[in-house]
Amino acid sequence: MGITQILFWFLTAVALGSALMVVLSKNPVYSVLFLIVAFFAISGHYILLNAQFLAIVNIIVYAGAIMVLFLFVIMLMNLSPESNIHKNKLIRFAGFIAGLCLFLVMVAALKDASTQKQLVETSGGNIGLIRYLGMTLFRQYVIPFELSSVLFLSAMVGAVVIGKKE
Amino acid sequence: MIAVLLILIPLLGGFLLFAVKDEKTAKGMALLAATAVAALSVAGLTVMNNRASLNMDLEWLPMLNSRFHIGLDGMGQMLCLLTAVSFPLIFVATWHNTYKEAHRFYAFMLLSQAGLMGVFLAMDALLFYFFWELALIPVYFLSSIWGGEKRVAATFKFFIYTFVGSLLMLVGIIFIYFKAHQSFDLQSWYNLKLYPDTQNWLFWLMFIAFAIKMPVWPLHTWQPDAYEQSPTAVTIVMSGVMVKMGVFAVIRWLAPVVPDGFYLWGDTVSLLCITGIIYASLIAMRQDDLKRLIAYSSIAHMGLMCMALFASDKSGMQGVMFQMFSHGINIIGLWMVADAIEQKYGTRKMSALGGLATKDPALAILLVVVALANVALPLTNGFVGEFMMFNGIFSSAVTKYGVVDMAAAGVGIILSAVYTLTMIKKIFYGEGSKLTASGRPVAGTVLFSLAVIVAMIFVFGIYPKPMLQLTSDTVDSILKYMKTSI
Amino acid sequence: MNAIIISAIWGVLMMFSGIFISRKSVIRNLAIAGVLLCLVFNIAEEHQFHLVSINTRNMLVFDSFGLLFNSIAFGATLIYLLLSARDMEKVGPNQAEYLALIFFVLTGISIASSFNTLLMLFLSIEIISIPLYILTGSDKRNLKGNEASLKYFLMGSFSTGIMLMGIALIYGATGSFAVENMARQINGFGPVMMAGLLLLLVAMSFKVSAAPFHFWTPDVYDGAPTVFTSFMATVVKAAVFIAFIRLFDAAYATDLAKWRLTIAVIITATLFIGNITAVFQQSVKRMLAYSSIAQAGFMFFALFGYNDIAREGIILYAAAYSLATIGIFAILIKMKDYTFDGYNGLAQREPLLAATNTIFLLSLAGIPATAGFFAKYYVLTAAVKNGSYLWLVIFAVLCAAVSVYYYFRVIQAMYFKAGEGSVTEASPAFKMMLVVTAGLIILLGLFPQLLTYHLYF
Amino acid sequence: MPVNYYIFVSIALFCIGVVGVLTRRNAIIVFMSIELMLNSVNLLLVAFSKMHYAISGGGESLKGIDGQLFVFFIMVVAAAEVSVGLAIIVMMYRNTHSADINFLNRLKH
Amino acid sequence: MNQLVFLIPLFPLLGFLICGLLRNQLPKSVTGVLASVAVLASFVASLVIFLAIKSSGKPVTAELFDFISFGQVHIPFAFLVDQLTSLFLLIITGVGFLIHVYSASYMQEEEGPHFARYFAYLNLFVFSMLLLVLGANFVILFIGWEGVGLCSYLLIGFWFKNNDYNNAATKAFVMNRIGDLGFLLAIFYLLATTGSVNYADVFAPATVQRLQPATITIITLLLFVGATGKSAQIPLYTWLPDAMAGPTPVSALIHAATMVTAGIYMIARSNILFTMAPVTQAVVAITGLATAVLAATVALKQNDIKKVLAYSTVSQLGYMFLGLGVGAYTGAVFHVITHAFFKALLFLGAGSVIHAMHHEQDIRKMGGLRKALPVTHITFLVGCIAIAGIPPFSGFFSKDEILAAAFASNKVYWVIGAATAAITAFYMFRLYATTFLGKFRGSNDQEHHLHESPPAMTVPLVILAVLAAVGGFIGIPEAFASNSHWLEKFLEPVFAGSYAIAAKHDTVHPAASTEFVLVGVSVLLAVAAIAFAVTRFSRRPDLGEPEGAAKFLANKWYADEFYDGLVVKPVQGTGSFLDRVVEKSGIDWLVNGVGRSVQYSSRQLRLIQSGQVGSYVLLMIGGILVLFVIQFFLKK
Repeated sequence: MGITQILFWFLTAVALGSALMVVLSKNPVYSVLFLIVAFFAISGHYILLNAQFLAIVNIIVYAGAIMVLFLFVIMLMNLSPESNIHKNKLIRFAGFIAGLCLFLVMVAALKDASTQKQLVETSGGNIGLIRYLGMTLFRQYVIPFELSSVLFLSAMVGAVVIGKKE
Repeated sequence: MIAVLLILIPLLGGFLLFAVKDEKTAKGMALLAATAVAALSVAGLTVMNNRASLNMDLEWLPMLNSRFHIGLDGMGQMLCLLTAVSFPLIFVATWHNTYKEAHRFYAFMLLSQAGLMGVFLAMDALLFYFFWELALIPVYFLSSIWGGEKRVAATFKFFIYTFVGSLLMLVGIIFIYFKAHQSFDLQSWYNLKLYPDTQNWLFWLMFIAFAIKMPVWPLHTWQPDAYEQSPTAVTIVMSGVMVKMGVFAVIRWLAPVVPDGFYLWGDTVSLLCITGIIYASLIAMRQDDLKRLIAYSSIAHMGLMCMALFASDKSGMQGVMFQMFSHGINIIGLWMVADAIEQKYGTRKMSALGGLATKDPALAILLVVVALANVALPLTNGFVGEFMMFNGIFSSAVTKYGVVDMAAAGVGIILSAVYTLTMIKKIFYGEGSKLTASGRPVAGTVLFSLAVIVAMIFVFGIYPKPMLQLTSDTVDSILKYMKTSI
Repeated sequence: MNAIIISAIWGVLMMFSGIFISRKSVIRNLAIAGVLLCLVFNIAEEHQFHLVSINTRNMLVFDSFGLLFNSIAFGATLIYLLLSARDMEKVGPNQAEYLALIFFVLTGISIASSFNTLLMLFLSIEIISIPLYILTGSDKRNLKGNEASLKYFLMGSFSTGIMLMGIALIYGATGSFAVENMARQINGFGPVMMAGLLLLLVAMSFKVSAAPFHFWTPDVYDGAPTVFTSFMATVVKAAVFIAFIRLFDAAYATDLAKWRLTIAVIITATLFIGNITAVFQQSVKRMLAYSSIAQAGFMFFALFGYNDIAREGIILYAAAYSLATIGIFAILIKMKDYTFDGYNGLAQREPLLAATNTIFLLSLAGIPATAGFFAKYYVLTAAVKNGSYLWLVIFAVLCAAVSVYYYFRVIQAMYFKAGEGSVTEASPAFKMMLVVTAGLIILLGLFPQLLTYHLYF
Repeated sequence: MPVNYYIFVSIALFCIGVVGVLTRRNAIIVFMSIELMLNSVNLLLVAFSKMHYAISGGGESLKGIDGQLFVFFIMVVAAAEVSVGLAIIVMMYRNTHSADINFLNRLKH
Repeated sequence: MNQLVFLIPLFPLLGFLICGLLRNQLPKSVTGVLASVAVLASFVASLVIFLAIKSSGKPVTAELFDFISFGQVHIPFAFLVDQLTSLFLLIITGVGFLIHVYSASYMQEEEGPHFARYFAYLNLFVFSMLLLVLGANFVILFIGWEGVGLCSYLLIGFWFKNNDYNNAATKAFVMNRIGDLGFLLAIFYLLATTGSVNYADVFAPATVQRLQPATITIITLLLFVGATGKSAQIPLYTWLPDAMAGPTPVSALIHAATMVTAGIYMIARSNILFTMAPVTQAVVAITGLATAVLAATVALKQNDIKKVLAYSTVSQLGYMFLGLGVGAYTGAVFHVITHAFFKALLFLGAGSVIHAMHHEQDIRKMGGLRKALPVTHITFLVGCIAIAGIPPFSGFFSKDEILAAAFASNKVYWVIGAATAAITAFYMFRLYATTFLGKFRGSNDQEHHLHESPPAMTVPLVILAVLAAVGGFIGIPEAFASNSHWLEKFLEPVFAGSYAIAAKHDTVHPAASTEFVLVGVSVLLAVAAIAFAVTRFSRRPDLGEPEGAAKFLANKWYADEFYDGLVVKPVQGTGSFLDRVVEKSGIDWLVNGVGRSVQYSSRQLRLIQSGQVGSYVLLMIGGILVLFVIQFFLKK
């Protein structure tokens, strides 16, 4: 089994493991850190898939900006790892069961899909490269690009409206 | 022309009245409008009795292929006459009653008349449904605002009950609309041939609405409460005219459209009707509240009509037509007396009354006549109708239990005699109670309306021919459409 | 396109107006003017007049359906602002920002009514949702507002996640986000496509608050400032439905049979939960929240019986439902007490308000001669037309009967019960506006073709 | 790599996120779990884009690029959502001094 | 001639309208005279018609207008006067007139309006009765039929202040209604089978031959049910004794002379049908006989003067039905006529007595009235002799004819009939003796005020007495003098059809010799009974409370109690049960139950809106799972 496989399995393991830790760990700060780890793992996957641009953006935007924002907020609230931060046992159990069921059902639904024999072009392929992405974005996807500015505007206004002290 | 005016005058009059604040003027205008309508419908029967004046067909919903098509055949004219005549009588009879915000009251009354007229006039299923609902709304407000102490609950029950029915009917209408190649036109519905097994369930989808309106046992429980709680003027509209909507609808919109279902379920419905007749009569015997007694007697009578309807026999149908009018007239008379007594003595408990015959002979005589018409004594209009209906039931071609049905329903005649005479006895005969001791004769307006009613009772009772001829053609055509699909 | 551009620009304009203009009334009128402008230019676009000609690269298509709905949405918003804009002052000081956000929502709506790729759908939904999260929480002191906005936000973004998963799977199956592709390869990789569509369905159902994904609705509508509840319960919800319909045309409709049962289940649940739960409510506001769920159940029929009648139906429904609900909310905002008892005896003190309110309620209940009747009529007709599932229609009408129960409780309170029910202040202009709205409802109730006509010509 | 692997991995991540939403009471952590869900979707999209690229025969073809662009947009939206979301959470914290999603429970039934 | 036919019912109708509408304006004298004149006028008209028919021998018909018509069925409002009708016309108007005159003074105490009301009712009754006999088809007959029922209701309850009277009135009306239902059914049967209700069509031989025997039997039985109601036969007879609540002249006119004979008229009218239904005839005969016996036995122990007469009426009606049952239609009609005379006479006599005794009706408080009321006494005695069947008084002939026919058809009938005749004689003379013989037993002031009634009352008594005495000579049996039976000849055309059929069934009249024997026996029995009764009761009238069998008879075989327990109580019970249980806590409970259940489920369902995001999401996930299952794993 080639290097790709090994990397794939390794990254997957890391991603899933840290994702689980995000959910399980008592202390919010740990959760954040584990989440960052998970994002790194996912970025690793991107690189494996030769989607360099996304990998970088993922690191910068998510692991960088967003997660830092999270950390700030958590610090600002200095939430101590109280035990009651968890729901009562029953709900938690139900939650796990539900999540498991969803997983099983979706897997069961998709396992015998005809995608089985479809392969994913790892490495190679230049669609992940920034210049092609850029060109498509500003040729093909200019309208959504522009309109997403509205989204940002509203988010900005919103943040102001809500955050502003009277 | 006349057709549309029959709807427009009360409609506009009603809206106009909301503006009028003064009570006297409101009364006057209401009476004026009602009288105008009555005059029109009479004119429609006599001088202006031609297709042009009795029909109107306008573009309405081109995309749904539904038209504002109204028209009057014999049955329509008869029922419009009933509607048109009853309202002025009501207004006159209740002239001295006082209502808070009287102008609103009369406005709603006229609106309900407009709705009723529309129901009887509509030749387009969607239009029919429109008016079917619209007739309900004003009555709902009338009863809920001006009714007795338990009015809100009772009226609401009545509303919901009928509303459920009409919604089911709407589904039926939509279904038939597609079967009829997206047409609401009455004629195209008549020409329709539906599969018998479709008709079996479609019948109930439509019939339940009408059964509730009539009402057919066991869907009747809204009625006594609603009648008891509503102000009598409204009760008169309900039991005098509104319940006829059910019978009318079965004749016009059900029987010719789903005849197979009609025949298939005929016996079932007849059984329900018989049960209802006897059941209601027995209960009526035990009522002490005058209004409830009349309500139950009305249930019994409507049951008989429904039954005769399902005999789907020429004489039966004719009888039903005639009886729709007669029963309308008679029951109005009974309610008027009930109202007059309640207004004067402040009670409807018959046990608290008595001896009025000495206090108020005129009222007594008039009521006795009306009551006897109600028990279908010969030479009153009641007899003609019931005779023909019974004959229809007896010699019905579609059921093999005609004789049994008739005999069973006949028990109703006997029981009706029992409770009617008991009512007369309790109210008018005997020594009289302290309540009635101080009584003075009722207002002349009441007597006048009653006198008119009594006159009609005798006229149509002794010489029913015109009325019978009026509806004869309708019956023939209906029966024709029913026959063709056997 | 006109609508999108103008509403977006006007949003920015409102943003800054807060800084430069101090007079609240001016800001208000500015906003009203903006909506009016949107309306005008949108109608102009219906008649082939474009401000700027932009090659949307087939990301957006502007057909009569979408444009007609835009007009309705703008019209409704116009009435909404005329009736209730003044009441925003009660919520907080940032009136200009609120209005700006509303304009952004309008932008989102105009995108939703004309999207042609899942990307645009996703963006439009987000552009609609994010301002609403904020508006819900705009009354910062009010803990109910906070709770509502938190719940709305969390569950909203959760549903976004689901939607994205669905889109991803669809992409996997079709290799593109263009909706026409979905139709073309409806069975791309069999289950993958199916799963994608299902998740998308779930997400959309969440947005239109269809059971069992409706749970956010009552709490959010209840907790949000009534002014904004009015907006999101009406225009927004209708818009999402329009988006849903477009999506449906593209994908599900191509083999509807496969989806009938699922949708039937959703409809049944929605109608049942919405109507039944509304019966017991004590607060009119919350009752309206549940009733909006119930109404969503009816709108779903337009998807169920998918045909041109359904399209007319949903247009009509959008108009009728929005007008009536906006009217009711406009009066509710002015009520001193939001419970049913708060309405007791309103007819004595405010006959006009009571009368118009009655008309609105009758319209919601679907009584003939009000727009609500034809709305229900059309969607039910659409369902009956394709024959099967008549039981569903019957169930629906029975639920409609139940709905009469709680709508009429308000009427009973206003007319038949004695009490101190009264409103804070009702200006003549306000009353005038109410009458106009009621008039529109009656008009549509008598001649629905006034609206549906524009679908074809 | 078979694409199914990626499908299942991202579904797994997605479900873990769901479990997080279900089991945690801290608003921020719930929100983070949602972010996790979004990221799983991103991974899936990228995988699919490469798959379609593979299907189209690789080489110079740009088939499948739109998948990656979509991811880009998802990140944009996510960022916007985060800003708003955190603002809301902070606002609530200001009023209640708690980030517990069940702390406020006035709206029910 | 036809105009006359219209006039006959018209006069009383006018009388009714005038008296009724102007009752407050017109003085008593005017109304009394007016009403009487109205009847007199129609009597004259009837007389003319009668003579015309007697001479011409062919019936007169007159049609006013089409009453009810649908499809092929036409029910005209038409009159038919043949021999039978003309006879009844005479009785109704004749006796009616006398009773009007009598009433004018009998009702003097009533004040104006009520006096007028009384005469209005009487006129209305005469009108309806005339309609009944004039009608040319069953529907018109039915109209009159119900009309007289109504009048009897109104007149029994004339003194409406007394609720017992009202109850009696209601009872009468309802019982008649029960019979009427049978009548109606019969009419519908005729309509269904023959397609018409006109006598002319229905009784036409062609039609009759076409009918199934079974059908005829059913129709006739149903008609008979109607008759039992109107003519107070078992099982519907109990209303008649109670009907005595009305003013005495009313009892004389309605409950003795005319209305109660409507049943006989109806059967006689449709004799052809009955003759063709031997089963029905047997039923009629047996019912009639049973009624005769039962009523006679009850009459033995009654102490109310009017009650005795009432039961004797029932008994005599039983005789008439016996006659009809054995096919002696002439005999029945004959007895109707004579009975009209002597029973009206007896009632009016009783009225005169009651009048003198200040509304005392209990014969135990009377006695020895022959001195105080000579005219009443004589006339009453004539009446008693007539009803007892002592030759040559009228009762003898008619009763004898019926008995003879009964003998011819079945010996047992005759035996019972004769016995009953004896009982009749006995109780009639018991009544006579206790009332007029012996010494006075009433209170003193009653004794002081004892007085013979005014001429307005006595004159009719005398006239009726004469008729009761000689009325029998219109039908002298063949056995006495050949073809001297004028009545039979006169009625020949009406019953011809039946007799033709009967001839086939060889029900021959008994030979003259046997008939003499029979007559002898019955007369002897009667005489013996009379002798015993007079000797027994003139000295020691039974004043004590009856015991044993006597008590049983005095309580009318407990018939009323029987009906009360068997019918009235259960019906009322059911009514209350339905009202309280089935309606309130049954159907209505269910209806409201729907609402309640909605409320309840609402209260439960809203709980899933727990307000916690966690549970919401959980439920959403559940929903997603369900949809997945439906979409992927169900649809296979």
